Amino acid sequence: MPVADLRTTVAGLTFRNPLWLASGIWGESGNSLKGAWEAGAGGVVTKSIGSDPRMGYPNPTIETYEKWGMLNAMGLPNPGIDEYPQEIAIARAAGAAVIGSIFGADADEFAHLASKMAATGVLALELNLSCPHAKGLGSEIGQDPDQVREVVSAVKRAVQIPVIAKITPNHYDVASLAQAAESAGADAISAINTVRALAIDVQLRRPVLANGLGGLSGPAIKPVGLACVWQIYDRVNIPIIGVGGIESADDVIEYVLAGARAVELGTAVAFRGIGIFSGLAKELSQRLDSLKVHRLEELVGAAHSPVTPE
Amino acid sequence: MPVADLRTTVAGLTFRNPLWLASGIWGESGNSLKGAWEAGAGGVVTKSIGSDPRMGYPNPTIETYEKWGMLNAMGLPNPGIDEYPQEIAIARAAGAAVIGSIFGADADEFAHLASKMAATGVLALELNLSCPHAKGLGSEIGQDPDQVREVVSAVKRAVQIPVIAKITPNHYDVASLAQAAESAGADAISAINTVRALAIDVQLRRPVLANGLGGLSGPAIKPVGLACVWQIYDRVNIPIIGVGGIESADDVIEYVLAGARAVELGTAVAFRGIGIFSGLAKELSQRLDSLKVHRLEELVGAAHSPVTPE
Amino acid sequence: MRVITEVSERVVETPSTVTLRFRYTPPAGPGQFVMIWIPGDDELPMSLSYTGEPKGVTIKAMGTTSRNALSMPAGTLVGIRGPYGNRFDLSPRRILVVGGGSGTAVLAPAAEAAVRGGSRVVAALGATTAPELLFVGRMKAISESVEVSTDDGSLGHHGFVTDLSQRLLAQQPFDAVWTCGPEIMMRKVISAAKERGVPVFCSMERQMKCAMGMCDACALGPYHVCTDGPVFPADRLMAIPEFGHTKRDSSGRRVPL
Amino acid sequence: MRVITEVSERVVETPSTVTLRFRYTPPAGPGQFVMIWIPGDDELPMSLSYTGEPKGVTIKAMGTTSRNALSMPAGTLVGIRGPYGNRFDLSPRRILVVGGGSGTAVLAPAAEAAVRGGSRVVAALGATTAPELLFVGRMKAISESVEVSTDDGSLGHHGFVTDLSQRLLAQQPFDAVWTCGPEIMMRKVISAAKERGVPVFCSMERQMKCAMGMCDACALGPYHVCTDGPVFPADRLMAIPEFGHTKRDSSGRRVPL
Ligand SMILES: Cc1cc2nc3c(=O)[nH]c(=O)nc-3n(C[C@H](O)[C@H](O)[C@H](O)COP(=O)(O)OP(=O)(O)OC[C@H]3O[C@@H](n4cnc5c(N)ncnc54)[C@H](O)[C@@H]3O)c2cc1C
Ligand SMILES: Cc1cc2nc3c(=O)[nH]c(=O)nc-3n(C[C@H](O)[C@H](O)[C@H](O)COP(=O)(O)OP(=O)(O)OC[C@H]3O[C@@H](n4cnc5c(N)ncnc54)[C@H](O)[C@@H]3O)c2cc1C
Ligand SMILES: Cc1cc2nc3c(=O)[nH]c(=O)nc-3n(C[C@H](O)[C@H](O)[C@H](O)COP(=O)(O)O)c2cc1C
Ligand SMILES: Cc1cc2nc3c(=O)[nH]c(=O)nc-3n(C[C@H](O)[C@H](O)[C@H](O)COP(=O)(O)O)c2cc1C
Ligand code: FES
Ligand code: FES
Repeated sequence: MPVADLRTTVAGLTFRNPLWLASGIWGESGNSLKGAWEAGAGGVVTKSIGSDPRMGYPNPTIETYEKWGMLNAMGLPNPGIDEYPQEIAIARAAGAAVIGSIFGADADEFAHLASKMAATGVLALELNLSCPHAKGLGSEIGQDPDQVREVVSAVKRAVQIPVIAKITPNHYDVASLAQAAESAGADAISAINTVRALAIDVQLRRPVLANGLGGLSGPAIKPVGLACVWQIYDRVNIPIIGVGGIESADDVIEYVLAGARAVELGTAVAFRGIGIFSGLAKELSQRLDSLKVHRLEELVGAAHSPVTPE
Repeated sequence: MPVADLRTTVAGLTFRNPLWLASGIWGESGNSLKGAWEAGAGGVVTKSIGSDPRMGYPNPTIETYEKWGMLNAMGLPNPGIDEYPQEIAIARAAGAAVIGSIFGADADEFAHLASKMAATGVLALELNLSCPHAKGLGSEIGQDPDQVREVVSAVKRAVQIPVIAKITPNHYDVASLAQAAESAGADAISAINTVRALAIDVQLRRPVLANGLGGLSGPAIKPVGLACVWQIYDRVNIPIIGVGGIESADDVIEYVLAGARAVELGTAVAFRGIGIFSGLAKELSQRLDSLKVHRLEELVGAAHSPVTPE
Repeated sequence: MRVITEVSERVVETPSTVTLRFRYTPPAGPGQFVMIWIPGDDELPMSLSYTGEPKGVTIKAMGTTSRNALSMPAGTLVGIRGPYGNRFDLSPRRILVVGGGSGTAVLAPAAEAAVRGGSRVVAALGATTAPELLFVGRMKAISESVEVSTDDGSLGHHGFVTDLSQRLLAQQPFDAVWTCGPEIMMRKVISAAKERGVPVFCSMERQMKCAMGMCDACALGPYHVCTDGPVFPADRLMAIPEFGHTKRDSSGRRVPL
Repeated sequence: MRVITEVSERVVETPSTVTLRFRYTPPAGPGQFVMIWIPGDDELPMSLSYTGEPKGVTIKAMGTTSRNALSMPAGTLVGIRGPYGNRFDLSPRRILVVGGGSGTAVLAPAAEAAVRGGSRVVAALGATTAPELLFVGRMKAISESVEVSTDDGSLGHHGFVTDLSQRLLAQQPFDAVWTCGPEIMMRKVISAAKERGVPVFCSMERQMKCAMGMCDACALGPYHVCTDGPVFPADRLMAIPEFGHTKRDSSGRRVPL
């Protein structure tokens, strides 16, 4: 019987385990959020929701690379904030720890969405400042520390619940973005969103995704996400949620050692199935037991000051 | 007998095939440059050379992820520009098409190195503006369009041979860096260098690489390199050399369709052996034959204006 | 993982329906679907109407893409990924197949496989009008009997295919009903079969994007049609309020069927 | 691909040499080496002195890291990757083994494997002084004869191990000579063997970083010691001007040996 304590506290909220469902995966409908929660996720982040219904890009919206990478350009499809409360209600009725993700074009829109999302009763907000393939949204705002500061400030003024800023990896100095968010009052940072990427079909001589550019996720970006969390941990004091390529207990621990207090799983749900949440929670406890670690939280950031054997 | 013509012209120089040896692989010694040339490379880029001998970081300097990714932080070891001419002489004596790579801390140092490197008789220079893990060098300069412009201008004033600016992917707008290089007179762009990344050992609770942060290469970054070449092609008129994760004929063609006139191979040499050059040249000709393409150059950038079947 | 392949053969099945055959070697079973990319256009989920080589899909013109597909000549390159989803359970011995419109596309290969496995099949096929009846010959070749209905009475029973299935269920014992068609039709088939205690399996359609159980586009109650389906036992569907009433559009918004 | 493993056993072989044993399961052959990471310190190439389980390396204190390794207790965690490089060809029937200093570390498991395969081994082992002679007992257990030399005359022949190998080559016929030690020593072994027409195989050392034939740190003429070696036939080495004269330091600069 594994005994290690997987509970984790982020921005004053305690989660039963550190394995959250990442935004954009199973998060468009309330039943799926509920399903991920019942499958064992420690928290569930909604699909990023905007002001109006958005169809997203036409298909093809995804491409896969064996089991080590996935490329997507969904185009932020979402039913819009006014339709969405009914979905959150379903997830909340099941007891799920729901984090509401939102995206917008400027600070005002973010603030407006934040109020509406907070009103649905979500525990916290995640601001998508990092979608790599939506014009005028996502990382076009999130790459500029000043705009990050503005958006986060506006949202903080609008809501009482904790605010998580989700950071793009497509930047020379990701920690500067996290610092901007922190200085504006963000309660936590999540990193990373997908890495800008492209696939071309050689026979058809055209990009595979309807949108052309997309975002890379899955194991291929784990080392990239780790580097971002590592750099952010060195420069901010608020908690970090690690995202990118996580699918094993060791992946989770790597992120925690780099500085994360919780992690999000995206592509692993596609490659390994929703059973990954319960499987990974068990595997994680066992691994911690074998490493003689009683509480996952003991390891947060520990790789920054390694103990060298005599 | 494959018949497709693989010759490619970059900045007025014609190469027997588009498959160059990437900087940092087999490029520290003249015999290895010669070896890569004799193994069939269309051009060989030297290790990035600086003003003084540099030992690089202690080991571990590399980590691998199956056959889809590699992480390295060599730390730019190199014998220094004054020792290096004897190595180039060996490669040139064998008839190799040598491109000299250099790195420095500022425009003056780059210009100084450029003159010395040009004096060895290399065909062209590649400016390493993109090493992701060397403090004060590489991408710390290369992430700033103004500094890119300064460095390229200074180098162009110092030498007559073509100058290739090698661009970092760790940036929100890689094309702006390429534009800066072009505006300063660069003759070509190469993209990409490695993607900033990290690996942590869970049992030892410390980064694996002695330097901590490193750079990701190999198949995992092919989609990232393609996105960079794609974006650069849309915004500059000078030729592009594609780098990142190339190991098959289709990989080469993907880069060419995205806009590259030549490509460089790095990690594939470690994962597949130096035989990759002759193997790939043959595979590439065959693939072009099967696609009914007579000259590789016909495909440069073709995916930007796809022809949709009626 | 997408394979680009040539449409090797094109068969016009009805005025609004065409079958495209192509070489695509990964093994597939009846009930499964592929994502077919029409370059320059969209990528659509399509059930395999032929699960062996060359595989095939049978496309009914509904919107822009499927209409374009209708006029696509043999030799066109398309992208295929899959097969995705689950299969019909081939173990029932006496099967009633109830196909509405192009729904027969997925039922035909399943019925053929069942018959090869020793089962007996009776089929009821419906369409708006006689020329739109799909795969009648194909079903006749393997079924004990095939009955047809048309909304306009141009052939067979004048009315709905559900009338046929209700009668057949009353006349003969069946171990299972397989159905694919409009949800309102499938709901009727289900209630008739329920009276007799015969289990029903429905092949479902929803908006699809990833087809890998990730993007949530195909959410149907607690299920994802792409990975939990497309074949569902009727009792699961009847427990979902939206079945037969609403679906989600591309934005994830609930819209009437 | 690094495996973190515990040093399961530590054997002090000479005042400056220690053997570390550890569990590391990938199959390995004599001549091959591993990269051993001493966390917080460096990662060094080390020939396997034991190629079966538990595997082992035998480390001589040269610089900081190897000196630290000398005092490393059993139970310490180390990182291992490999095995890398080529193996000794075990087919020669009569083998002369010539080990200089810690060079015997790689020759001992090769000699053992050869003898298991039915070959006969004669060994000449040299060291600076008697207590530094490595694996004399281990070689005696399998060799027809073992002769030793010390620079200070404290045991065996007073002089160099090359004197011994020259004499043995004159006295007996051999199919091959295997040698590892300082390059100047190996050059002498080679020229003596060449006179008799006996092929020599040398285990070489160069600066190593990647161990995968990529970084060029281990360049030796046209070869990479990590992938083309570490075992080289003497004629290849003799064609390289730098053999016995220069190596490259960590920067890639040529420096005297
Ligand atoms: C698992 C699965 C298997 C499928 N198998 C087949 C198949 O074998 N043959 C086939 O022809 N189609 C099949 N479909 C439906 C197909 O994928 C498309 O939805 C349909 O072809 C319309 O695409 P479109 O882009 O041309 O139409 P759109 O432009 O998207 O829509 C045009 C019109 O068609 C209507 N429409 C769209 N989709 C449907 C639908 N599924 N049912 C009823 N009306 C619809 C819309 O309401 C709209 O009015 C399947 C769908 C799924 C999910
Ligand atoms: C394929 C291969 C197999 C090897 N196998 C073994 C082995 O089985 N046992 C073993 O003890 N070592 C072996 N070595 C050598 C070992 O990897 C190190 O080079 C050595 O331990 C010194 O490391 P260091 O960091 O402690 O010394 P450093 O601090 O790097 O150097 C300290 C001093 O030692 C000298 N020195 C360093 N390396 C060597 C060398 N290779 N030969 C002679 N002098 C040297 C230097 O000139 C310097 O003066 C092998 C090397 C290679 C390439
Ligand atoms: C299909 C798909 C859709 C996504 N949609 C969103 C989104 O709406 N909002 C967001 O913040 N991130 C979105 N992401 C990014 C993920 O939340 C996550 O940051 C990224 O995929 C890296 O994690 P992974 O490697 O575990 O997938 C999406 C990712 C995928 C694969
Ligand atoms: C071990 C190693 C050393 C490298 N050294 C250099 C270098 O000195 N200068 C440089 O511009 N790029 C260097 N690179 C980057 C490569 O040239 C190339 O841009 C990158 O590895 C991506 O290509 P790949 O995926 O084919 O390896 C190095 C890469 C590796 C793996
Ligand atoms: S299509 Fe994406 S979850 Fe089903
Ligand atoms: S150690 Fe890198 S090439 Fe040999």
